[in-house]
Order: sequence, then C-alpha cells, then structure tokens
Amino acid sequence: MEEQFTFKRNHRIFLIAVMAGALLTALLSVIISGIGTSRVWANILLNNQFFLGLSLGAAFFIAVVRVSLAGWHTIIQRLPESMTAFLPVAFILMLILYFGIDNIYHWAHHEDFDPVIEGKEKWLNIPFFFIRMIFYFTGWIALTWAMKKNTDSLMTSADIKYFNKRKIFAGIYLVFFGITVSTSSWDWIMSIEEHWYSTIFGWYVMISMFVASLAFLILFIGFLKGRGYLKDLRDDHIHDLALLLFAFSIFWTYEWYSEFFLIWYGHLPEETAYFVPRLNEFRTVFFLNLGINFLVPFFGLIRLRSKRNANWVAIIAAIVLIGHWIDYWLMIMPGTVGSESGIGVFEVSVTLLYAALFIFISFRALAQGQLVVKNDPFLRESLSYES
Amino acid sequence: MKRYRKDIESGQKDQSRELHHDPGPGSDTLSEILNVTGKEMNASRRDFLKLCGFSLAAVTLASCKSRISKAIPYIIAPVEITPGQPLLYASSYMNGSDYCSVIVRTRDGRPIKIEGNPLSAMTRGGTTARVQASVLDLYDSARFICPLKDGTPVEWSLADEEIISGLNKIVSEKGSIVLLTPTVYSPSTEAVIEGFLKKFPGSEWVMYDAISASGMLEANKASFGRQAIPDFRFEKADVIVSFGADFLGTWLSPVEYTKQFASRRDPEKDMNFLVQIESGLSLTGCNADRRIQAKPSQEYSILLNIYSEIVLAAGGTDIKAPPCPVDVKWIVQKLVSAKGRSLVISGSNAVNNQLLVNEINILLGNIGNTILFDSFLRTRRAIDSQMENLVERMAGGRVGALIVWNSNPAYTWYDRNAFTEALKKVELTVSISGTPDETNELVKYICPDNHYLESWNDAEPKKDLFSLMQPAIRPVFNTRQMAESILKWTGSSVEYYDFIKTYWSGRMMTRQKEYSDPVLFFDNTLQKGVFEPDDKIASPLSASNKPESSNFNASLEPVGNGGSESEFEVVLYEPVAMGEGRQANNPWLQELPDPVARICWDNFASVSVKQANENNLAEGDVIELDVLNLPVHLQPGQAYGTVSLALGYGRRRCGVVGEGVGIDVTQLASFENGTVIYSGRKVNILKKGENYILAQTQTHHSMEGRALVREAGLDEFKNNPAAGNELHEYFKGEERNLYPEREYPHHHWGMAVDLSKCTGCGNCVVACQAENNIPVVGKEEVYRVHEMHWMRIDRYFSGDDMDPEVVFQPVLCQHCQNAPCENVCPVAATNHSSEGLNQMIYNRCFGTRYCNNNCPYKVRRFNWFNYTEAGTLGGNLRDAAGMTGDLRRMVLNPDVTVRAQGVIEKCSFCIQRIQAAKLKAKTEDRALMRDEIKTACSQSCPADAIIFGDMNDTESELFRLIGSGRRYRLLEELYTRPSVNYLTKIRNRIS
Amino acid sequence: MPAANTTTMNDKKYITLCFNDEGPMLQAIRKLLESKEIILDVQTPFPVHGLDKLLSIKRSRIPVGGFFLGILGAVSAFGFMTWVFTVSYPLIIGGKPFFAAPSFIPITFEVTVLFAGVSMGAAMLIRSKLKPDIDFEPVDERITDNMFVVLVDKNGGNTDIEKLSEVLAGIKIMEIR
Amino acid sequence: MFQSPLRNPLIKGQKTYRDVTTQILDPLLSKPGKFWYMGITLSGGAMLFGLFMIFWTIWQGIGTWGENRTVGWAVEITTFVWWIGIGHAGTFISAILLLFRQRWRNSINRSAEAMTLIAVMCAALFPLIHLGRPLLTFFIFPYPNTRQLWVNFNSPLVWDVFAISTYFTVSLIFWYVGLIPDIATLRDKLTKGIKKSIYSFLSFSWTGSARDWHRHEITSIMLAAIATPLVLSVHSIVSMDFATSILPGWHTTIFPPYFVAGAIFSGFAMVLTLLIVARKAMNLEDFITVDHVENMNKILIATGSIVGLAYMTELFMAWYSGVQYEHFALMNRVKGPYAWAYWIMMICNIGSAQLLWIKKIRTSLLATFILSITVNIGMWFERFVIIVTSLHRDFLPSSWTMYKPTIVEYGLVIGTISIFFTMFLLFIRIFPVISISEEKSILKIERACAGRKHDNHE
Repeated sequence: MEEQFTFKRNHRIFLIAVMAGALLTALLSVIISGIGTSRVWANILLNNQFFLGLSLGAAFFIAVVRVSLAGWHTIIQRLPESMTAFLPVAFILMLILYFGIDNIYHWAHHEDFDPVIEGKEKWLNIPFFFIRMIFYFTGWIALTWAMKKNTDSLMTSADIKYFNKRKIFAGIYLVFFGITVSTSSWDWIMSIEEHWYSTIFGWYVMISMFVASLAFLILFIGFLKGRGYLKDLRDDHIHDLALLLFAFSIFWTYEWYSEFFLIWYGHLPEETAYFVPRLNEFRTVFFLNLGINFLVPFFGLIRLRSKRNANWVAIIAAIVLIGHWIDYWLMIMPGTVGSESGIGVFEVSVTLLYAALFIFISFRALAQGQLVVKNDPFLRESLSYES
Repeated sequence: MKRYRKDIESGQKDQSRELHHDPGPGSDTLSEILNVTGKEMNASRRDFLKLCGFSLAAVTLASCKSRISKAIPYIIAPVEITPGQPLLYASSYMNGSDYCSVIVRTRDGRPIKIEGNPLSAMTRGGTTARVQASVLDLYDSARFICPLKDGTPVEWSLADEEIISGLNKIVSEKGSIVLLTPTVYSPSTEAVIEGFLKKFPGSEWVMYDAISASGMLEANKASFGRQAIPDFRFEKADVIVSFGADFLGTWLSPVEYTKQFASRRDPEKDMNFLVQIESGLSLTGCNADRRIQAKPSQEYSILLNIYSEIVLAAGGTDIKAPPCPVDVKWIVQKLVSAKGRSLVISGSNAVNNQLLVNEINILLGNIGNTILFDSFLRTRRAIDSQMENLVERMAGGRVGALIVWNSNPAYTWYDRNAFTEALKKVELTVSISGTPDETNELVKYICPDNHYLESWNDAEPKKDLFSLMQPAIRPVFNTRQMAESILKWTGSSVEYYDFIKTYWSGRMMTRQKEYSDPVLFFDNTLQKGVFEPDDKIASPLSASNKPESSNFNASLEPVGNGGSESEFEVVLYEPVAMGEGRQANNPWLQELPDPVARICWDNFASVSVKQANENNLAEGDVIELDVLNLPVHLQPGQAYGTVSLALGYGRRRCGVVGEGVGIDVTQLASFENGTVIYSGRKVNILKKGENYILAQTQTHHSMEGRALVREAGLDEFKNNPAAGNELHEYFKGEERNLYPEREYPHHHWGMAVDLSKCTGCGNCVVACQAENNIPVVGKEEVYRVHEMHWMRIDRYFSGDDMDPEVVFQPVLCQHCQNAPCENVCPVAATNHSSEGLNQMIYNRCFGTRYCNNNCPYKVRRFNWFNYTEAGTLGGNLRDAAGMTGDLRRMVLNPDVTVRAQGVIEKCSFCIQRIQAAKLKAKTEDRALMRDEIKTACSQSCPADAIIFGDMNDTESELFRLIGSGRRYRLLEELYTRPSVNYLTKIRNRIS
Repeated sequence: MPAANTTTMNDKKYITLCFNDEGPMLQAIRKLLESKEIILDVQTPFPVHGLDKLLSIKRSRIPVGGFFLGILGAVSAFGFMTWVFTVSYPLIIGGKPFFAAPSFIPITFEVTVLFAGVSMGAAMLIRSKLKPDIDFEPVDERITDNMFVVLVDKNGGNTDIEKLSEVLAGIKIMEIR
Repeated sequence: MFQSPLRNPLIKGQKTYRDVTTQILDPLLSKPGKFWYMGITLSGGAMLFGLFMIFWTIWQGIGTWGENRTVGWAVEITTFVWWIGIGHAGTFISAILLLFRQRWRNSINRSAEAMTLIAVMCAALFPLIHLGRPLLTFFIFPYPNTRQLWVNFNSPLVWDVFAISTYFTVSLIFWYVGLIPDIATLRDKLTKGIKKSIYSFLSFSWTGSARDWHRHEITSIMLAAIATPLVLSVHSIVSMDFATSILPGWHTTIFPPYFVAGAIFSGFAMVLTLLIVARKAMNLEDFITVDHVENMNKILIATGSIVGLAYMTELFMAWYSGVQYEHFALMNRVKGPYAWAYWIMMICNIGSAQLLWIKKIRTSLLATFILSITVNIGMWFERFVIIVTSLHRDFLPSSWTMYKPTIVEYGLVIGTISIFFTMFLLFIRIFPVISISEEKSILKIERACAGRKHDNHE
C-alpha cells in the first residue's frame, strides 16, 4: 500500500488561474465600486485570520490525537500536517497589516484623549503588537515543522524515537497554542473594539478555528477519495470525523452562548458595546451565523447514517466552513468597516484568492512524501479501525 | 405643609370632642389591673414578662380614651378611633432641655410615630434622632407603674398625704424645701411652681441642667446685662466661627440651627462659610468648610488672638496676646470682611471664654444682627453655682426636703458622690420621674411622672414662641404628671389641664386678635400646636447695657490651663444619640451608630491616629484614664494630645437595655470659677493589656478613589454647575440598552439627596426604623455585621488621617430600573412595580441571600436570626433589647409587616405611605397632590436634604433637582439606573 | 423469553448448547444458520462482538424515540416558560423583557436531556421486557459468568440433540441438553 | 480489533472470564476487613457531628454562620460548588471517554459514577440548608397554585435545580443500566437467601440475551451521547450563579468552560484518591493498573492547565479591561486580606498539575495520591476565593468587611465529607466496583496485548 499523492499539473494551473482571476476581480471591484481602504484591510485581516485558523486548527488536531495516543487517524495524518504548510505564508500576509494598521485598529492612531485606551497603552502599541506577532508565528512554524520533520523521518525509518519525539513536540505545541491562540485573538480581533473585553474570547476563536479546519479536512479527504486515493479509508473514519465536526459545532455554540448570554444578562455598558451594533445593524448576519454553525451541523449530522455518508458529511462540512468565515466576518467588520460593510464581489474574490493559495500550498506539501506513512506504529490500528 | 393642616383638621372633630370631656380619673384603674405587690416591684427585672403582660392590658385599656373607671373589653370601641385610620395630634416634645414641636401619629389609640411640626417657627418640621426615638420611651417596660414609698407600691392618696404632711412639718420647723428641676420653660408649670413656693414659705426652686450653659449665661449677664442665651441666627451669618460648639449635632437647639444652617448650604444661593475649631471631630466639624484642631486649653489663647487681631484691624491698641497655636489671620480677615454678617460661638462652659466670644461679636457688630436677644432661648437657664451651693447646703443638713423632678444629679453631677452623700442628710426626699434612675433609687417617695405623650402642657422654648403639649394616649400606668402632683401638694383641686386652659385664656388670649372665644382659640392653637403672639415684646440691648470694649480686661486667665503638653486633655462631649443619657434605655438610640465614629452600643476614648501609633494603641485597646478604663477608638481628625469621651453612657440604673452600656465619664468634669467645665482636664493614659470589642457599622473609611461622593468647590461650581460631576456626562454617553425600554406611565417614584445639605445627623435612620418596624439586633450582632438599618449613612474620610475631609452619604435601596437583585431571586420575591419601585415580597422570600450578593449598594438586610418572634420555628428568639416584649411591641407600625427569620428586607420607599395616600386620593376622587407623599426619612430631615417625589411630575421639586448639573447616581457605570439621585457636595473652600 | 419454560427439563421446547468461549459459539451459530435451524436466543456474559450482524438483529430504534421525546421536552419547557412570563403572570424583573428567551435556554436544555434520557432508559427496559422479579430462574447460572449459550428450537421434534451434534461436529461444545 | 504493540495491557495477567468474575466479586462476597469497619465508624461518627450542625443551622438560623451583611455566601456555597465539581468526573469518564473509545475507562467508570451520585447528593444538601427558611424549599419548584405564582426563570438558582436534578437522574439511569448485567452476575453467584432475592429483584431478570445486549449497548452509547453535553451544562450553569451577577470577580464570560475544566480536574483527583486506596484494599491492581492512573493524570494535566490558563486570562483581562472595580477585585485576591487563600489555590491547582508533566511523578502511586488530595484542597479554595474575596470588598467601601467561618460551618464541611465516605464505603460492599461485563468484553484484546508484552520481556 505505497500511496503517493501527485499534485497534477492541470490542478496547479487551475488554482493559479483562480488566484489570478480573483486578484483581478478584487482590484477591479476596488477601482470600480470604490471599496474603502478600511474595508480592503479588514478583508485582508479577515482572511488572514480565517486561513491561518485552518492551519493552526489542523496542527491542533494532530497534536491532540498524538498526545492522546489515538490510532484511528493515522491513515489521514498527513493531510492536516500538510495544511500547516500555509503558516509561513500566513506570517507574511499578517506582517502586511503593518501598512494598514491605522485602517483597522482605532488604538493605533487615536488622537482624542481616551482614558481607557491610555490605560491599555502598555499592551496595545504598534511595536509590541508586531513583536508579539513575530513571537507567535515563530513558535507555531517551528513546532509544526518539527512535528512534520519527524513524520517525514518515519516514512523512511521505522525507529520509534521519531514517533516519541513527535509526541513531545505535539505536547509542547498544545501548551504554546493554548496560550497564544487566546493572546493572538485578543491582539488581532478583540482589540478592534478597544473598549470591549471578554475573557472567553480567545477560546471562542480557538473553537471556531478548530471546527473550520475540521470541515476543511473533511473536504480535503473527500477530494482525495474522489480522486481514488486513500483506498483503506472507510466510513468508520468518516464517521469519527463527522462526529468531531458535530460535537465541536455544539461546543462552539456553547462558547457562543456563554459569551453572548452572560453579557446580555449582566448588561454592563462596557460589555454590551460589542453586541449592541451586532444585534441592530447586523441582525441578520448575527442569526445567520448561529443558524449555519449550529443548526446545520446539529440536525445534519445527528443521525448515525448521515455521519457515515461521506458525500453528505462533505456537504455539511462545506456549509460549516462558510459559516465560520461569516463568524469571523461578524467579529471583524462591525468594528472596522461599520455601516458600509457587506459581503460582495470583493469579499468573495479575496476569499477565493486566499482559498486557492491555501489549497495550492497544502497540495504541494502533501505531494512531498507518502500519503500514508507506512512505518507509523499505529497504522495497523487505524486500518483495522471500527467505530 | 398643606398636608399637615389637613390631617390635623381630619383629626379635629375627634380632637375637640376629646378636649371637652376630661380624660377622667386614671388613678385607680391600673392598680386594679395590676394588683402589684412589693415583691413584684423590686424584682421588676425577674418579672419582666409578667409585667409586660400587665402592660399589654394597660395600653389596650389606655388607648380607649373614653370615660371609664373599670377594666372593660375593647369591644366597646371609643368613638373617635376608626381602626386602621391614623390620628394625628400636634404636640410638643419636652425632655429636659430638648425641645421639638411635633406631630404624633397614633394608630388604634397607640402613638406609633413622631413627625416634626412644620408650623413651628423654631423647629420647622425637623426632628432629631432622639425626638424620633422618644415614642419608644412611652413603651419602656422599666417605667414606674405606680407611686412607691421606699420601693413599695402605695396609693397616690397615701403618698400625697404623707408628702404634704412632711412638707408642712418642715415648714413648721422653719426648714427649707427645695424643688430641683431641669430648666422649666413651660409657662403654666412655672406658674404652678410659683404657687407651690408661695404655699410653702422657705421653699425654693433650683434649676439644674445636666449639660449646662451657665458659662454663657453669666458671660452674657456681664457683657449685656442679660442672663440669657441669645437667639442665634445662623441663616444670617455668612461666616461662622465655632469653637467646639456642635450646633448641628447637640448644642442648645440643634434642629433649629440645622434648619438655619442648611438653608445657607444651597450653592445656587450664596453659601455661608463655617470654621470649626475643636479637639474631637464633631458632626459640625465634619460639615465645616475649614476645620482647625486645637486642644481645649488652647481655645482661650486662640480667642484672645482673634480678639486682638480684630482690635488691631479696627485700629485699636495691641493687647499683647500670647503666641497663637494656629494661624488666625485669615479667619480674622474673613470675619472682619463680614462684619455684622458673621457669628462667633463657643461650646465652652467657661465664663471667660464666653466673655471673649461676646467681645469679639461686639467688635464684629454681630449683636442685633446674627445675635438677637428679642426672642432668646429659654430651654437652658440653669446656673451651675446654684446647684453647687445646693449640694453644700444639703451636705450641711440645711435642706429639709428635696423634690427632684426629671433630673438625675446622682449620675450627671460632676461630683456624684458628694451629691449622694448629701442626699442622705435630707429628711424628706421625693422624686417625680417616670423611669428609674440613679437619683430616685435613693429617695423615699417616687411619684411617677407621665410620659410627654400622656401629658398636658405648654411650652415657651424661646421668648414669645409658644407651643402646646397634649396627650396622644391616656396614661399607660398609674402615673401622674409633675405639674399635677405639685398642684395636689399645693392643695389646689384644679386639674392641670384646666389650669393650662385658664392660664391661656388669661395670659395668651389677650395677645392675639384672631379668636374672640378662648375655647376656640385654645382648640385651634391645639390643632396647630404652636402659637406666636401678635404683640411680641422686642427687647433690643439698650446702649446702657452694651459695654465698652475698652473696659474689657483681656488679661483673664484661661480655664483649665497649665500642665505639660505631653499630657492628654480630656474632652467630654454630648453624643448625638445618647445626649446626657436621659434615653439610655432606648434601644433605637443605643443602636444608632455615632455619626462620626460609626460605633453603637458603647462610648469610647477617641484618640488621634498619630497618638495611637506613638503609644501603639489599636482599635479597641483598653486604656486607663486616671480613674476610668475605656476602649480606644482611632479617630481621624482628633486633635493630637486630646482624648474625647461621650457623656450619657454607663448608666447604672435605667432599665435592662441601657444599664452597663458604656462607661460613665461625668466624673472627669470639674467645677471651676462657678461653672462645670467639661473639657481641658489633664489625664495620663496607660495602655492596659486587654482589648475590647467595639460594634462598628463601617470599618473601611476611604472611598478608594471611586466617584461615590462627588464634590466640588463653590468657585468651581460657580463656573460650571456640573463641576466634580464630569463622570456623569461620560457614563451617560456609555449607556447602551440591549433590552426594550420600559415606560412607567403613571408614577415613577424617585428621590434626590442633596449631599451639600446632609449633615449626617442620623435622624433619618431612626425615623426609618420607627416607621418600618426595623428590629434592634444588639451589640453582639452589630459587631457580627448583622445590623438591620434600611437607611444607613456612609461616612468617608479623605486626605490626611490627622486632618481629614469628611463626607456623608445616606444610602438606601436605590430602586434600580435594571435591578441586579431582581434578576437572580429564584422565586421572584423581589421584582419591579409599575411605578418603578423595587418591591420585596416577604412572604415569598425564602432567604437565598442571592439578591444581596448581587446588590452593588449592599442595602439589603437579612434576618439572620429570629429577631422579631415572627419566625416559623420556636425556641430560637434572639431579642437583644426586649423589643418583642408586649409593651415595646405597641410601637409597631401596623401598616408594615414584621419580618420573619430568614427573610431579606430593605427600604420600600415607605410604600405603605404611598399606598395610603393613593387610597385617600381615590376615596376623595381626586388626583394625588404634589408632595402629598413623604417618606419617613425625608419628612423629618432637619436639613431638608432628602426630597421624595414623582419623577414623572415635571413641576415637582424632585424633577427640578434631577435636571440640575449636580445630579448623579451612585455607581452609574453599572447602568443599574437607580431612582435615587444624589446632588454633588459643594464645599465653600477658601479661595 | 425461554426463562419461563426452563422450570422442568422434559417439556422444554428447545435444546441448550453451552460454550465456554465466544469463538466456538460463533462458529456453531454460523453452522446452525446454514442448516436452517431456528435459534431462539443467544445468551452471553458480555456483548459479543459481531453477534448482532450474525443474528441479523436490526438496529434498535430507541435513539429515535429518545430524539423525539427530547424535542418534546424542549418544546414543552420553552413553551411553558414563555407562557408563564408573557401570559400567566408577567413580572418586571431587572428591566429584562418578559419574553427573556436567552434565560430560558438552560432549563430548556436540561428538560430536553431529562426527557431523552429517561425515555431511552425506560424504552430499553420495556423493549427487553426487563422487570424486577424476586425469584427469577436463568437458563443457567454460569451465563452471567463465563458461559455462552445458544437456544435452538426443537421445531416440533424435527431437531434433536443428535441432529445438532452432527451439524456441529468439530466445534468445541461444553454441554448440550 | 488490532492493538498497537506500543500499548500496555489494561488487564494484567492471562485471565479467564471466570477469573474476572471472581476477582471483582470477591470483596463483596467475603466478610469486610477491619479497615473497612474502622473507616465506617470513623466517617459515621463525623457524619453525626455534621448532621447535628445541619439541625442547629436550620433551627437557630443562618446567623450561626460567619456570613454577614456583605458576605452573603461563603463556605456553604463553596462546598456546594466543590462537590458538584467532584461529581463531574464520573459522567465525564463514562460518557465522554466512551465516545472517544478510551477502553481504559471500563475499569473505573463504575466507581467514578457511584462517586458522582454521592457527591451530587452531598452537594444538593447545601442549597437546601443555606436557605433562610428551609421549610419553604418547595417554593423553588414551578408547581401550579391558586395565586399563579411561578418561579423566576431568569434566576440561575432555578436553573441549578433543573440542572442538578437532571444530572442526578440521568447519571443514575446511566449507572444503573450499566449495573444491571453485573447485578445479574452477583445474583447468579449467590445461592438462595434474602440477599439473592434482593439482587434478583434489582437485576430486572437480566438474561444476557443477544437482543438485550444490543439494546443495552445502544442505550448506553446514546445515554453517553446526551450525558456529554449534560456534563458541560451542569457546571456551566453552576458557574452562572456567579457569572450572571455584576460583581467584579464573578461576572466574567470565561466562567462556564473554566468551571467545567475545574470540575473535571477536581473530579479526577477525587477518583484517583479513592481508587488508589481501593485497588490496594480490594486487591484490584490487575484491573486498575498504573497505566490507568497515568491516563487520569494526563487528564489532570490538561484540565489543570486549562484552569491555570483561565486564572491568567482573568488577571490579564482585569488589567486590560481598565475597569477599576475589576482591577481592584483581582488585586485584592492577589494581595488582599485573603491572599493566603489565593496562593493556596494557585500552588495546589497549578503547581500540582504541572508537576505531573514528569513521568516519574505521573506513574508513582504515592505521589499521585498526595497530589490528588492537594488538587482537591486547591479546588475548594478556588471556590472560596471566588466567592468570598469578590463579596467582602465589592463596590462601596462603606460595606467592606471580613468573613470568618464558625464551628458550624466547619461542621458542615466535615459532615458532608464524612457522608461521602460513608456512602462510598457502603457502595463497595453492595455493588461491584468494576464493570464485570465491560471488562470481559475487552479481556481478549488485553490478554493478547499482555501476552505480547510478556514475550517482549523474555
């Protein structure tokens, strides 16, 4: 069962074409329909955050299953791993924010005296902002790279030490990620509404990331299976992924409710500041977000049969993926673009651009090395896995 | 204003009927109800409950004011009482030198609440905590219930017989009879006493005030030839310099002065400027714009310096004043700049100090402007030397008979032992007082006096300012009021009530034109409660008795001087709650925290923080002051090297509640140059090992930089009405609503508290307690932070511990529109009314205390134990002050539920009053009138600092205040949207 | 359930095959199914893997019932609270709207779970006819310990022990009766 | 189903089905040892003390506690939350680990669930006795009445009632469903007698028929599926008792997940405390192996770290928020008069959990035992800190005060702890502490695994 994924030429061309087209339409829509700079930057931030999330979530997934010594995932482990290859690119894209920081963060350029912002100066200032950013990315890239490297070694040698090393790195990653995912989301999203704060915010963003990357992983698998790869992957594996998608969609709802409800109940002005606009101008998106990310996966995947049906699961996954993009949109837009924000050609094209890029890089990463690592000690468990 | 008239008129019919039949001989009834034997009397404590049983019957009986002589069931109800309908009687509160014109609210024949009488030109509807609490004294189970001879009950007839014969015997032996009373300012009583003196030749009348003003009286005699306390007009004074005179708390006539003072604390009108120079931090000191600390011994030299500065300023010759401990230049400037509009007063009882004060006032031209003698104060006229002299004569066996009325020298006289020894030498001793005290436990005959709510009387607290006292209930016990007794002994058969009427139709009738019929005149005066003659005899100081400043000898030696600086100087002061200790058996007053120290159920030695650190004294450490042991209280603002002690505590005999509470400190007073000196005595302090627990209701004194009490200087306010209140605008901008806005279309009750006016006197606290049946929990429970007061007054210190600024903030339930407490109650026992009230349903509450946890203002109170006997379980009553005794219970307001154990309670904006008024309006088929409803706290506030009303009523005073720039709400940032508004405190800082 | 007819040996309507391990039992069952024997019941100490497939027991519908009762619970809880706060006795509480939907979520959830849980538990007992019975007699005491039992219908005498033993020749049977 | 050679056997030795049955049932069928008697007398005695204090509280009133005007809740709610937290491990193990197919749960879920039920009972005691008028407890239920008075569905306390009762019921069903086959085993092991008839009554005439097993499995897995969100919901709702308020230090959005993590943290610690003793006393070392302990320790690390993260987040946000009350509340915890409690919490919760990163400690039974106890001490203080420090100095300094528990409150805490142990001691005498049937279902695999290990060692 030597399997090897080959990134076909026509796929490459197609993806590049998409990127080019998307870029073009984006630029056109800026020129023609005069998209405001803040909106441009907000979209860059949004997609940075979203696709970065896919990578980080994937890394989180493999880290967890490895630390908990789960066996079933072994057959697909290289997919999430290749999804992490996007991280360096995401780093560069994030750094680009430097040029548009004034258009996104009020704290970066406030003229009028504001005691609250003054109080946060120590944390919210441009140099420290980027120092932190660099710190996060170095950590993420280094750790994912270390894990990946050991997997590569497992392709050639059967030495258990690589396996153990990988496990250790996974553990370290979990700790690092656990901390940085909160802080980074405070930096990049929460500080958009610099007066507002919510302690759960970091964890909320993290779950959003994880669910999104699960959804993407499922689609990824679906694509490969469609191309005849992963012959040994059976419904049992799909079922488990679907179950995770189902469970964590509910968990996401739980986090969402915890945040919204406690703020709604406590009704303290400094906290309601976040939800007042979202419940007024953005009412539809607000409830759409909840509907897509909760109701769809909940009712879509509650039945055992639906969890074992690869195509159906893929459809749900696709919807959820979009849903979490909308979730980020709702986090970012009201604070940055405000009333004139919307989802139009520009948003779609920019997102397409990012998506194509992300897929391109993941595929390239996957194409290097075996699709299924044959020396993984858990491989046989995974093959004989029944749920 | 209107309201009172109405209510009084509504009571009028019954009134007049009530007036025309005499109360009937109450004498024999009670002795029939309680056939008390000596044993029971002596062991009154042991048979407490038994007695209460009797008392219950007694009150029930006494409350039906109809002609009866035998115990009869209540079924035959008196005509004038409609069950459930309050009756209001205008009357006067007279207790020693405490005077207040009041309105008594009775329910089913029981007086249950005292309100101020707004018609009185003197107290103008204000009261003090003591006046509020006085109704509870009526139901004091320690009261004498019948005449006693050597402690055994006797019939009145017998007692009278023996006393009269005794008196005659002494007259025949050319012995002297002395009638010892506090200052008597009731014209009729004075007439009665005159009659008595005539009847018994060689008899004389000595007036003695426990806390006397004889220093001032003598000084005024010397300076102005008038031995009288002038009529101070604080509202006319732009600059007030007070030397330890706590005129907002206790000095002479606090209600009157507070009214006057507060009327000048409105920053929109021109504010006065108050300088307080004192040792201990007094209530007045807290409200001063500038407070200067000085030892008592320094007062004189400061006065002297001020005097000489003024003389110099007036271009006079320098009189070489001794070096001054404090900088007085700026004070003098202020005074001089306000000539004729200033006022200098001193609380000292030393003649010399008062003489200097007079000289200063003369130089400042205040006489005739802020200091008038036309309508001088008559409530303190006693001269200490007379008392001293009396004690000497008694000791010398030169007094045959001593009749003591309502004064207690065995406790209040500085040399108590001398008095008690001397008393033994007196042949015939009679006491006329309603409750047991240290003096009447030594006398032969006790002829119990009525409580003022049972008595007829008239009063002239100030020259040509009269008021009447009428009974709101028939004597509860077999007692007889003092004048009645004197009349009897004089041999006159006339009832005192008729005596008064004849006196008035004789003397007063002629001084008014309104009424031609004396009966009509008397009745209407009775309804109003007060009377001011049309022909006031103005008596300005004539040039003759206005002395020349020159011939004033400034080289007088100050009193209480000498001794090294290292020593402590004692300052004895009259505490706001206890006064001179007359009401020591009153649980409400005992539990009322001292406005400044926030300590109740004790007196204590206040020392400065610096001093405490030096002698490493901690709060509650016991120290020895020469003869006494007291717990220490670290008092910010206490002058270094002084120790303040409250009088009125440590009663040895007064009833179960007050006995042994605190320490009696009177013996630290001294008698110098003819007056009793309360301050300046030098003592050594010695730290004892033990520590004593003080029950303090507030233990953290800093505002922690939170904008709770917002203040600004007058000048800042002049530039910007919202000065100091900038945050209000900011938070307004921050307000956001996730909920649909709620409307309160009909009424939206609200309140405004003016922090510039509030003096923190604590009147509202007791008023609330009386109105709302709030339990008394006792010292132990207060110490465990279980106190129950619905209305509390937060007191914060800011700045330096040695010289702090003080702010008071009355805090009650804020009746938030977004009330955090309502959200969390699992059984919806607290919720919001359609008129914006935060309601508390006691029956539904089962005591999770969640509401209290979630209340940011911590105004909710929990019944930790079965305090009220209303609990569901038996055998667990915790009644520290006998408040559940049958007699004490008579004071309960039937309109307010008595809360059970385990239930949360809190301020209801006196919803019973709101409902009553609404019902009244409904039955009279009219809309509610503006200001028809007043809460207990707002109604009797002597400073008019609390305004209650309907926030929907755009014409109301409340609405106006809410519009003002000074308005803010406590913890606005939480967006709880309280209905209670505060107005920033404006200080008249020196600019 | 055969439990009832195990009182006496002779009037049994079935033959009891006992195994001491699941392996042989599964083989036996396959054989029996091939030879069209009617298997009344299989009793084991623990859920033997793959047995359901073999006996083609179709998936129980208990979860479906649980789901719908859960829905019922949710609807009734939310409906009740809404009725109480908007129709029956609307109280102003902390300035919140009468219809304070977010506040209703926790209870709605709990009642949902309660209904689902209780109903599924009950359903299991009912469907398996499990009921308390003080003097219950199992086919064999050892079944709950380490014995695997297959009950084959005598099929009106067509099947008897001899026939079965030749059908199951070569399979390790502990007992056959 | 294949087992990776990396895995250690969850059941030691080459056991037969019979061995499993006898070894697990042995402690029940034999006479209790003297340690058991000592234990039951000790905890029973302490229990009586606790019961007296409960009686005293109800009779005399809440005033017998140290609570006051400002601190309306303290030790009683602290202990309530503590017990509820402990009560989370059981269902977590049996439900969530079942969904994640962690086979090692099979040997601990029974006792863990029993512990859960007992803990929840102990917890439920406190809301009852902390009422000012406990005789009116029924007010909390929305029962129809003539005055149409309903409860306030906005109040977290009402949610608590629903959450806890649901949690208890569902856990009980779940536990009992799993118990039925084992009771049947017990029934069949016993010869005639009252005990046998009781067990046969309790066994619901279980036969072990394939169809029944099928339904049994499906029901278990489904109950697990609904119990999973239930576990999260219960402590989330308990956390909302605080989070819905506006009190600084109480009102924070992170509370629900953070409380759940904390709950599982303390729950597992308690399971460890109990099992490390039980496996020795009832010689079940073969079924509850060091690997079991290590796995649980890993969960301690995870949950402990989440809790630690939450502490940090709270501290940071208190500063970041720029709200002076928030800031003060947290500073007051760190260096106020109750700082000692805060630091006990910090050291016991974060410190001990992080120690477990070291494999030596993780796999040492003694170390684990000690740490598991410190964790629960720490978790008790966590709740104490949250409740008392937030209350005793809130918005208006005028109301600030201190809180000091009285003997009565100590009595209540000791009382419930002893109730807990008493009931657990009774449980191990009545029901098998390990699920026999579930152990059998994995026996084959584990035996193979053990065999392989055995070979490797040679």
